[in-house]
Amino acid sequence: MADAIHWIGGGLVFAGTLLTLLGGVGVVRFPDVYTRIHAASLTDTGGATLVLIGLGILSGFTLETLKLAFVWAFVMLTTPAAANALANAAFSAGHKPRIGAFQIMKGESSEGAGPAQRDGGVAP
Amino acid sequence: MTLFEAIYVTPPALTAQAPILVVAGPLIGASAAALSPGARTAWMVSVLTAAFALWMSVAVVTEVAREGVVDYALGGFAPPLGIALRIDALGATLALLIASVGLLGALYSGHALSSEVYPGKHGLFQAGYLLCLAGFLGLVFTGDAFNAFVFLEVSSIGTYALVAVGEARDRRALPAAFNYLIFGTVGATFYVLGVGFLYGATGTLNLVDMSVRLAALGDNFAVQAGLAFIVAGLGVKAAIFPLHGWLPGAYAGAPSLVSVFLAATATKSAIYLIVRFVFDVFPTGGFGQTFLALIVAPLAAAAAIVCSVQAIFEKEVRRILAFSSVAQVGFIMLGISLATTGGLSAGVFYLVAHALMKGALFMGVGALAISVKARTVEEFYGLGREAPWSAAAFAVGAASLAGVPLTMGFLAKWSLIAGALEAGALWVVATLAVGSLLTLVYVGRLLEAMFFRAPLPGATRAHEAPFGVLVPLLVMAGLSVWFGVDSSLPESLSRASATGLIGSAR
Amino acid sequence: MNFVVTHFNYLAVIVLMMTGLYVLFATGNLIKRMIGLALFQTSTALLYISLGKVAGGTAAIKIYPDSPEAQALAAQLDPAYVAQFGVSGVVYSNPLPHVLILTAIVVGVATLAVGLSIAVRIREAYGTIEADEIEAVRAREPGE
Amino acid sequence: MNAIALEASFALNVALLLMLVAIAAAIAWTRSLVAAILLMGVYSLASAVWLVVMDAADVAFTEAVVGAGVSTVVLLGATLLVRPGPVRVDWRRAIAPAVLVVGVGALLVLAVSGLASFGDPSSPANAHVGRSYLVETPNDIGIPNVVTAVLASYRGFDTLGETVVIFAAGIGVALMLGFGPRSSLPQPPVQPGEHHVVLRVTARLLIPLIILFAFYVLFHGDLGAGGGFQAGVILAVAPILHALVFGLHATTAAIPAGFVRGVAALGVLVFAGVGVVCMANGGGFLDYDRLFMPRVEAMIPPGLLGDPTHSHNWGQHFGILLVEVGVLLTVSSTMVTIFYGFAGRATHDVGSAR
Repeated sequence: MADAIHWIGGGLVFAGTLLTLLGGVGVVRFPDVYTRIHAASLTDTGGATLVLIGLGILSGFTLETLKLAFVWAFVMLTTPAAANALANAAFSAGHKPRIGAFQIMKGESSEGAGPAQRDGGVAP
Repeated sequence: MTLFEAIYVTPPALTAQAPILVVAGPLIGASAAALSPGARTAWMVSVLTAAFALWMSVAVVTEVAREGVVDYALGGFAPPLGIALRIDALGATLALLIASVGLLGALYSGHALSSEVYPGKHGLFQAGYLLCLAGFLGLVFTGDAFNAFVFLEVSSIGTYALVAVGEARDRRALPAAFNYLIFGTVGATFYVLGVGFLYGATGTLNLVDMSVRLAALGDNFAVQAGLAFIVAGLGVKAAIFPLHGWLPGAYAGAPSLVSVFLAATATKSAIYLIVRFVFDVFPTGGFGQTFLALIVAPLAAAAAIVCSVQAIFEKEVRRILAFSSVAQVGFIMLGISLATTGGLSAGVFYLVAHALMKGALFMGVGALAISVKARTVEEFYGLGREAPWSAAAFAVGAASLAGVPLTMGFLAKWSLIAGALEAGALWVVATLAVGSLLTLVYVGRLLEAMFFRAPLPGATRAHEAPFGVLVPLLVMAGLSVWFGVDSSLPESLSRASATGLIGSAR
Repeated sequence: MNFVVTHFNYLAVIVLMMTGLYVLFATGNLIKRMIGLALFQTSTALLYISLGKVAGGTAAIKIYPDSPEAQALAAQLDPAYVAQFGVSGVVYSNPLPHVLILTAIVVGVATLAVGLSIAVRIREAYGTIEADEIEAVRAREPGE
Repeated sequence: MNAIALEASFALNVALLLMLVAIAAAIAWTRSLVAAILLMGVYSLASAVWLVVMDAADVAFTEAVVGAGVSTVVLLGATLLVRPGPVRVDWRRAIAPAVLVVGVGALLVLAVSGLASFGDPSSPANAHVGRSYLVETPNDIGIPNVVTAVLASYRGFDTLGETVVIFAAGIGVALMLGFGPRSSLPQPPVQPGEHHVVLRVTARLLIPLIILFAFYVLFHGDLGAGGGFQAGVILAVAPILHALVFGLHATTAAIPAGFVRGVAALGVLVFAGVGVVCMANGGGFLDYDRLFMPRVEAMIPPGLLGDPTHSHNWGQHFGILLVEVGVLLTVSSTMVTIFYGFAGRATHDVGSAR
């Protein structure tokens, strides 16, 4: 029984880390701001959820479980909101999506379309 | 000490708490100054606090004179566990010096500040000034290596901003303050690093406990490198020769109150801590003194010559004085690195003398600058006739700097030479002679500009400084003369400091 | 080689500190300098923490010796080791460096804030935060 | 000793340190200022993880809050204000620092050769005063978290100094950025963009929670990682978040800058005041055992903190709590002052929610 808990909990934590790592790869590989935000925020919440569930299983049902639940609630509340704010800021700063249905906009101006790789990175 | 016992009456309960009150008073005063509604109230809080700190310092000095060393355990925990204050004769001397200059500076700031700093900032400015005062006083009182770092930072962090506030008059204060911050923080971090090594080797932070354990430890790379880092780190704060880069800009750019206070106290408290580590914490005659003699002394000699020459070629009055400060720190360190009772007490005497004369000089420049925004030597032409009292006080400080008889500077140089001869260090005497000659050149240039030159055509005419500025200025200059005539007080204090640190036998 | 293993932490921390010091002095950009300074200070903290680590220790928050947590910790260690270096049955790491570093971190952030505020004012006064450009502006000013 | 567990922890330690070295190298390497700042935040987080491995839970908490939080925000704020170009690199400038760094590094390697091995329980550092704290705290102070006991009581004077340093930083930033022409300009009226609904709703939800959490951290400092400093930083996040989402003007209308500076001074007064009260009751400065007169201490019900049979050091408990409150006041208001300073300087086109 203890072994099973150990393996299931550890496996969930491992899966969570893997997912977060994938998100990191996505941030590097995706072409524009929006897809990058998407990759980072989705995998962050998902990865954190998996890790927290795994930790909850590992720690058994104690006060720690409650604290982990609070952490989970906080992550679920803030990460999507932060992603939303980031996307909003990117949109107001004139960044345009490169892929998907908005591709039509690509022809208008290529200046603001690139991922935010300008040095200094300060919004214009 | 009879002088003090005569003027000083205080309830014994207060005397027992005097060491901590010296430090905690200004801390509380700083909060009060920050809370005070107007510029005038802030100034009054500042003066009252500084006066209280001075009163308590006098109590500590009398106590030290009676008992030798005063210990004060904070929080009711015995030293290796708790933090303790430990005040020896040198610490008490410096506290007296710092608190006196602090009070004079606070009095001086009543008028001087309003011409330099935006009135809405006065409350915070005075708070910063009092924090700086508390930091320096804490630095010379603490008996704990890490606590010293905390006070080093208390005194520094506020000071960086206070220097930068000088940008209202001269925007070069900003890069100077930034430079000061970088240098100062690297120095403080080096100090922490050194303390870390000493802690790693001895397991304690209390200086007394540390010295006992170091004596038992013998040679160890961690300990030796620790001392090197401590001296290097404090050397930045003390402006020991190659580490003095921050000083000229900071002294030249800061508001005059800050220049006065820094010039008189900042480098001194760092020198105090170096002395404390080398002579008190490290075993007598051990690595510490070798380090001082082989590395610090040559640098100090270089400072005495090179920076005096730099002072000669400077155009701005405050920068001349600042370079002169670096050179004079060289003189002080030369005396201390002799590591004899004579040399050490001469170094301490010189330190006090230098604080008083530089205080008077910077205060004089500040007083003259109230009516004329004079900066360069040319702009000082003829000020001697237009503002005779301020100029006279400035001249007294300058005479003391040059070592004219009947001033404290003369006695300081004299005792330094006597100490060097006694120790048989002829090269120190030669350095002193050359340095003093160079000092004479730039001091002569300043005095000539003030008294023997006609004002430049079209220059604004100066007025005498207001009364509130003149009084502290004249007191500061007067002290240089008073102690030049009757030097019994600083003499006895510096001798007690030296014997307290290395014993009278050597 | 043995020295490298037993003192690995210290050596790594030295590399970190020196990186910070290098960043501080090698750049003329004032904000980058502050980053270097922060790196240097943070890394110095790591030296202290390394000094205070006790092998097999736990955080210096008291655990009752008969609690399951304490027993789990003790089970990993040799009883003789616990008896010699533990405090009532539990081996703790040294709390003193932690306290010192808490203070040092605070001092670090205070320095950072003041330094950056001065840098902002320099930008307003000189229009640049590159040390050599400020130097060039200053050289053109009178009285220099 | 169970070698496997220790070796696993040592391997983790080595891995994290190598990670830190890599991040530090990247900071030195990058020419983008923003990248360097974000890497610095990553460095702080990684070092916080390392600190947990080193059993320094309190320090890890502080480093995560300060290094990764406050420092990054302040650095980014300053970067917004100065709008720098890329960092210029000149190899000629790098020679002298490189030589200096190699020299100092060599001296440091020499110095660490005199230290005891890493993790040695009998090294002077771990055997002398550090161990005494662990042994004496249950009797002297009576709280579980030894770090808090040392911080607030044994070395309370250091902590007073630390509070004052923070206060001084607040004064410094206020002197530099709090006054002057730009900050006194009227703020542009806030235009609530309709697409910021998510942010606004989340912020409204979060702000009370953040304040609650700050007080939890404050009062939990006796029992676990936490204390006045961390709590102060967390508490400061609430008004900062409010300013970011609802506009600085709305926040300064509710909490004026002068009031915040006053609270910072008040915190120092509370801390020092505790010391003075102890002194007035016949003890030394910050001697919490004398915080209450015996008459008052006798009135405290013995069962207030659970176990009535156990002897309580009431003075120590309340003294630590009071000074932590002082630290909280100063730290949180100074953080807000620093934020006001930097944000008040900003020209309005960089305001975030506008």
